[in-house]
Amino acid sequence: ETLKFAFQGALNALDPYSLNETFTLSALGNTYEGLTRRGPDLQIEPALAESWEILEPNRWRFHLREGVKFHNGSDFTAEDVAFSVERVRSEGSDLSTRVPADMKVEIVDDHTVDFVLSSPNPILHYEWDTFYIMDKEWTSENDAVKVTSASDTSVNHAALNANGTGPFKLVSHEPGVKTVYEKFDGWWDEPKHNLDTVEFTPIGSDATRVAALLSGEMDMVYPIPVQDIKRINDNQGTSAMTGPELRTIFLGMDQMRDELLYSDVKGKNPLKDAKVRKAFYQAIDINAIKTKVMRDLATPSAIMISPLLFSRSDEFERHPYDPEAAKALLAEAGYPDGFSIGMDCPNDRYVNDEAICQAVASMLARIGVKVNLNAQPKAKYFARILASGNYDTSFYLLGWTPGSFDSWNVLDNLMNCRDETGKGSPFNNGGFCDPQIDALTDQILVEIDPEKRDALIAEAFKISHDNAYYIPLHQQSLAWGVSDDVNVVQRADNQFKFRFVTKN
Amino acid sequence: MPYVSEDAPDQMPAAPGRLARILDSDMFHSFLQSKVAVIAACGTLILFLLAFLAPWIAPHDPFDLASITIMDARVPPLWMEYSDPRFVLGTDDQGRDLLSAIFYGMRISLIVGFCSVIAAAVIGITLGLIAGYLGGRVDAIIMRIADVQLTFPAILIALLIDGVASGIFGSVDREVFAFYILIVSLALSFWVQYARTVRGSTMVEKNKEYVQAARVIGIPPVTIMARHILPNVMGPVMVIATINLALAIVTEATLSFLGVGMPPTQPSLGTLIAIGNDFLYSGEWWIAIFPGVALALLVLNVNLLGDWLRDALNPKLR
Amino acid sequence: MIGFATRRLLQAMIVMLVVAVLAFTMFRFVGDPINQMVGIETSIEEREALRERLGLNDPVAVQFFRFATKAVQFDFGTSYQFRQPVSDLFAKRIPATLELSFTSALFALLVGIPMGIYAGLNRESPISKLFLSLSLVGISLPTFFIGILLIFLFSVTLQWLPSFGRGETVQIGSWWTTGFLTVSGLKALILPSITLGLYQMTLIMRLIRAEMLEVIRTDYIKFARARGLPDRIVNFRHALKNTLVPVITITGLQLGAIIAFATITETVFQWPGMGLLFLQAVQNVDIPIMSAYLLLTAFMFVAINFIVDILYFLIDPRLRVGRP
Amino acid sequence: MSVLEIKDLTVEFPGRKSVFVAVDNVTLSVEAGKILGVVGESGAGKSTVGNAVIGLLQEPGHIAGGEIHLHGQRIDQLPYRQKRRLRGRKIGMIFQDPLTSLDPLQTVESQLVETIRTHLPLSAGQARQRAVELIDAVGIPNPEERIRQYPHQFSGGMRQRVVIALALCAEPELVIADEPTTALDVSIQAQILELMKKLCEERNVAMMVITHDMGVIADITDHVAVMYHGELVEYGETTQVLGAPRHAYTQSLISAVPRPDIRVERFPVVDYIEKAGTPQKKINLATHWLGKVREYEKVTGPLVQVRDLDMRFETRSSIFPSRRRYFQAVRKVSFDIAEGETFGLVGESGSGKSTIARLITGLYQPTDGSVRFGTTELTSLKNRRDVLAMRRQMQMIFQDPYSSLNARMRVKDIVAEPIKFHRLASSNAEVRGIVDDLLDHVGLGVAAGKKFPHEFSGGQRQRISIARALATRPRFLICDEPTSALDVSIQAQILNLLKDLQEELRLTMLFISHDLAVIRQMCNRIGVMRNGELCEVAECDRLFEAPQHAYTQELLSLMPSMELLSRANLESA
Ligand SMILES: Nc1ncnc2c1ncn2[C@@H]1O[C@H](COP(=O)(O)OP(=O)(O)OP(=O)(O)O)[C@@H](O)[C@H]1O
Ligand SMILES: Nc1ncnc2c1ncn2[C@@H]1O[C@H](COP(=O)(O)OP(=O)(O)OP(=O)(O)O)[C@@H](O)[C@H]1O
Ligand SMILES: [Mg+2]
Ligand SMILES: [Mg+2]
Repeated sequence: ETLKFAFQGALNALDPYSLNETFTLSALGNTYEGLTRRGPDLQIEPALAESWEILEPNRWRFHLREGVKFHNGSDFTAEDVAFSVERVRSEGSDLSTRVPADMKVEIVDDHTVDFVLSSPNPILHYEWDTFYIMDKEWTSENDAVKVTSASDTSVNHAALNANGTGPFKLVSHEPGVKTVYEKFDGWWDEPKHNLDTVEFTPIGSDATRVAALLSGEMDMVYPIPVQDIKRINDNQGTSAMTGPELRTIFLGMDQMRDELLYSDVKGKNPLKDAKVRKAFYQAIDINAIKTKVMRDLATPSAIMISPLLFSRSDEFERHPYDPEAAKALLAEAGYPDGFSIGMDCPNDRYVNDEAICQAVASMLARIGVKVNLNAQPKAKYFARILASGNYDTSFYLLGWTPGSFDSWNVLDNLMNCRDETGKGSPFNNGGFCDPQIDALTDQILVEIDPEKRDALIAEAFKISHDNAYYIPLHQQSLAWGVSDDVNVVQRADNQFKFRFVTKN
Repeated sequence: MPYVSEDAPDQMPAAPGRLARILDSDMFHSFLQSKVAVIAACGTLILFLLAFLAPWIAPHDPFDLASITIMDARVPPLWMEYSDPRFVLGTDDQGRDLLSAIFYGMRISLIVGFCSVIAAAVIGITLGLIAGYLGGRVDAIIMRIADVQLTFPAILIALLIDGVASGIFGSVDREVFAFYILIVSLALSFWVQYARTVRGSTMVEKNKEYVQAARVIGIPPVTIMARHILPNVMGPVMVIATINLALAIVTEATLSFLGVGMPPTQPSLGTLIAIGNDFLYSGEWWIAIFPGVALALLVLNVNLLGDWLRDALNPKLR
Repeated sequence: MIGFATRRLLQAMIVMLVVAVLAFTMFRFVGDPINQMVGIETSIEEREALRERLGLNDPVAVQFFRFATKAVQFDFGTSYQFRQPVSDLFAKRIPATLELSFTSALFALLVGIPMGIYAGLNRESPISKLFLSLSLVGISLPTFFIGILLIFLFSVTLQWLPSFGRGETVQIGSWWTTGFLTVSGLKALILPSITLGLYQMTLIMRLIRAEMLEVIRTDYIKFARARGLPDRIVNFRHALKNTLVPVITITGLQLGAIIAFATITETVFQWPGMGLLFLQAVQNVDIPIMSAYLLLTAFMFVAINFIVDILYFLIDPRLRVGRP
Repeated sequence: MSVLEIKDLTVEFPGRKSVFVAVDNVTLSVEAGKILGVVGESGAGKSTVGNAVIGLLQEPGHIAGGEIHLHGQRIDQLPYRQKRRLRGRKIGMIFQDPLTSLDPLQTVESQLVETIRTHLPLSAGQARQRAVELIDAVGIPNPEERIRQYPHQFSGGMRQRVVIALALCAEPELVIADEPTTALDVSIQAQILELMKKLCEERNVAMMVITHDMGVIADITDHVAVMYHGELVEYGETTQVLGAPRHAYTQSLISAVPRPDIRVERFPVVDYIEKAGTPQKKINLATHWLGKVREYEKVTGPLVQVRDLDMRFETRSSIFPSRRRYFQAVRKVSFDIAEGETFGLVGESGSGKSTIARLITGLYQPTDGSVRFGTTELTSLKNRRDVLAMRRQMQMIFQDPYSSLNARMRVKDIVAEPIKFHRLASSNAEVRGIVDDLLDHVGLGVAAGKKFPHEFSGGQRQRISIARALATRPRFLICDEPTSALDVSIQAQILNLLKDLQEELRLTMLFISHDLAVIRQMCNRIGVMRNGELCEVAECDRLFEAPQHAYTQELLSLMPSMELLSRANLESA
């Protein structure tokens, strides 16, 4: 059987370490495999490693699977693991955070490796499902030991070819046009899929992607615009799959500068005042956004992480929508007539991002805050609001998925103090600084007891919630369009794995 | 402007005389003769009025964020189920009254469209006449500038101008600059068409005997270009200009999406169509179709008027 | 003539130089390439290191000089997003774009010219009025809108034609792939060509109509009729030829534009051509692609306009006086 | 049996406020093998009759009444397709304005070949052969090579002959020739007339020749129709009409024909005036604005000095210099014109007369040689202001009046333009006055100012261009066939005006014409050109009485006979 599917973006890099981005890793995960993998519900499963144990707090032992072959026929051994660890943290790798820089690899025998850490780390292997193992011989034979990097002047063999252990081999790859995979007969696992070939085509235009599904040219397309879900469901032979996604969409506010860049308030920064931030928070009618903009395909969120990834998330509740209270808070803070503020928003990054911003702008207008909305494509947007643009924003919308599926990632990236250049939490664009959260973050990193760890996390989130450092909006939903002929598994991390697919 | 006879300036005395002259002129007569022209003129006038009187006649103010609510989003037009009597043509995805949004959006589109087309035409015609008439090195320089210009699509020009403008003026109120940025970038990306067309035709015309006669009379080159050659090369220019109007309005929307135009809270006609485009499959067709119809009507009327004007300016076609 | 061509070649180089300079001053307004090249979690240090390695921290002049010295050796660097040499990418994309442009230009000319003549000769005929109005409606709607309507009608509802891509292609020689030789390839060309050619068709049709209206009232057309020449000869050989100067000017420009900037059509139909590549390059701030692309475009426009200028001379003997 | 019968033809040009009746109830017929001459006042509707017959009236003109029959079949109401089949094959038409009748973008050959092949079953090669023969027959030298050229590379007379060849190439049964020989020198004219006569006799072709050249009428026509103001005022056998004209207009027309045999002070003018609104006023140049003296630098010696002028045209361009072809249009021409003198230029059609005119005005750059105006060397002028200053003193009336008028300007604006640009009047009102006055003087009437050039007849257009040239009050006027399309009465009026100007203001003129009678009356000295060379320059009377060069002698011997006319003159006198 042949599976044809389309995604909105292109598969640009085939080198598994050159781009840390969901779709790339998802697509490469069909040809390459890591030591671990994740099942349909994101639970960690053994893959190239049959099992692992923590021998000492600082020493992890992995027992590698025997009889595994790469697509080119060579055997998978501990050498390959050691090589891959070295390669993934070499210069140019975008996945160097997958392994600690000072971790040592000790090859015990051909199918056993030890990883020696400098300090204990309970979540060392959390992201190893996307840390793909490469073949040492193939890589060195083809002069691809160096990681493909954009600064390369010559072509890296690994950028256009792939040699993994995964269930599918790469047949052809034309970047931005088409990629063809073929079933790998020598795969170590029992295939649950019934595919022979898979064809991937990037289709950038939403409407065209949906049309390709509706017309039967495609078996599966993703993502699909929320407004087209009904049509896809109504259409005979296709249906939409929706499910919660891990990404949290939130609003951030400049709390670092003494004067806002884009505002008519001069000489002070109203957003440094928690009352103002709370007023913003309470002015936003999240349910309206959910039903009208997101067509119910969103889960309003009170914290900065998906409830799927944090056990105690149900303890949090959003500050209620209450424009009157919001107005009162503004007046209390000294802005009875509101003020004007510039808002930055991407218009091609998240689901209905611009529409959400517009809705927020009109909700804030009701409490007297005049929002000057500047919606831009992501290239310009990120160039402005991130460190490289000197955090040139007063009020912005962003989404975040913790790559490790863990709250520490959120705290570390978004909630710690930073300096002007971004040292600290580089994505804390608003630059608020709460030493308490910083302290908690450090504790969480080394705490091994899950229960205690979660308590610490909850405490940190509570501080953020009480101070309205961020205004979390929702977790957007995944929306895939699928032909009734195929069965697919939709994982919350938005990865599409061919090995779960059957077609009749 | 193509050369029109001296009727008006000759008539020095009071205004009524002049008006009477205009009413009595051949142009006006041919206008009244042409049913299409009258209809098109009325149509254009109505659309202009709707656009520029929008604040007074539109039932809502769609640019006032405080007055719109997302809860009104995507209400169908009056004659459909689930409609809302407040919104005759329904609402868009943000809950803006579509009818009002069309009026307001048309104003943006008209200003941007007309200004950029006129600016482009003026630049292009001038340079085209000079290049075609003088030829030689001047021609080569102008045309190579044109080639450089052609290489940069409106998107890039807009990004450049936007960048430079915010570099110079800092982060001031974007809305003020948005118009200028849009107009300048569109004008810059369109002028080449006029310049090259006019140049080509000028090269042909300048060898004709009436131009040589003008030269013999001793009329200076600038006047020859403006009074003799220009009216004779205006035909294609008017075709391009009237068609470009549509392109300019649509391109404006594209630029706005790239973040260099009007903010999304003030959608133009083109932007409305582009927004509505996302809702075509989902059955909320009115968001795209009504602005689309408005734009098509506008373009149609302007083109018909242009057709008539072109014919009327050609004495042989009257 | 040879002198004319070499002069143009020299001018082309200057044009390309100017384009390159302008492009380099422009790139910093397009966005930050680094964000598109790394995952969002990548640390600031790593971003800075990458920036340093790419030389993006150097002054614009240095970057430009580096680019220019390589470019004169036809080395346009490696694409940031695709991590492939820009020249390879172009080689793969050019056939798709040229075939689409060719087809849509053909459509624009084959429909535009006869309809323009017809409408010019039959000013009052209802058919010509209908056609003129319809084509206006067609161009007053944005390209993406038209594209999607066509897809909706012909792909989704009727399922006659594919909604995206080039269909099956056949490899000819070492680097040309063609969709002209397969049924699916030809089918795939129809919708994008119409979408892309609609604007040019309307423009050409209206231009020819307007010019025809003037030309058919000249004495030489009257004399040609008085000689009893068949309408075909009068209309095409005499009248049409006399309308051609503006028409070929515009056709040349539009041809250049559809080869270089068919971005929206190529995006809507996921046509794997240069326009799509360029749009992605702009979106992803892929500076090597953009700069090489602009150079190529500049050269193409100079070349097209050179050909147009030559055509002027071929069409109009009066222009040959004192010329190359 | 008559080939063409026109019954009660009325043609109207509906204007906005009134309907202009260009042809009023005209009844005519042309018989096979016979030639009908149509003469009459300029603007009388002669060309309109021709256009009506072939069904190509310019819009909004239309046939308002009457019938046209060809071989007894009514043709004015035929459907388009059938009408088209008549054209070319049955009716050959020579339009009055030969210079705009040729498609500028096609070679003469391709226009001829396509016409021949449309009507005659010939192969491409045969058609080409025939085309070459025709071109040869109308007297264009070197036809094999010439035929491959484009119309703009032909001289005025040559283009006219190409048009004749085109009209005759499909062997039509009826030929309508509208001023077929205006641009031709006498020898070529004789050749063409001979050709036409032969056609009538041998092929039994019926012919209608519209002309104002009484010599032509006398020479070849069997019948004459005289038109005045859209009406047919006299119609009869040529000998009768010319010999014993009945209508007063005819009589006065004939009496105004200029005489080549003796030199008179002023041209006799037509005194018959009816309906026409503009009685000829005698200008008193002492008070009139035309007479205002303008200050020029004084020159000693000749005003215009032409020295060794050479002009070479590239007729075939090629990458390789060796394959380029050139045509030497003017060869080492030198002459002087003194202030206040009229220098006549006559000669073979295509001999380079117009080219010299254009070289003097600076429209062409000479390949070699120089033109000196006063003390200024024109060919070396680079400064634009100097050029403009020169231009103001020099004016030219183009050979082809129609294409030298901007079709998009009203006549009054065309005439007003030089006045405004040279600031010859102080106010708009004054400009208007001058324009009206000028239009009046060339016999167009004030009302003409509001119209556009295409609304005029051939002769009227020529007068517009004369009015424009006079508007600058030039010091030196180049007239290239200024009166070729004018009937004798208007011609007299205009030439008299020029003479007056010359006498009072010492206007200097270069006068190019084929009409030897006019030349004789107008010029002080005459140059005779042939093949780009000036073969003889002599005082006017000396040249006519004792021509030196063989070519001059041949030219003079071919002057149309005036016997019939002189008799009429005598009778009416
Ligand atoms: N298109 C037009 N519109 C209005 N009036 C016209 C038009 N064409 C010709 N006329 C008028 O019709 C009259 C007759 O014109 P026609 O060309 O037949 O004159 P003609 O006898 O041939 O004169 P000529 O000897 O000067 O050529 C003229 O007075 C002219 O002004
Ligand atoms: N642009 C040109 N290119 C080539 N040959 C030309 C060009 N202009 C004129 N000639 C040739 O030069 C010669 C002289 O032309 P010119 O117009 O001066 O003749 P003319 O004496 O005015 O004749 P006519 O009395 O017929 O008007 C002709 O043989 C003509 O074919
Ligand atoms: Mg006439
Ligand atoms: Mg001549």
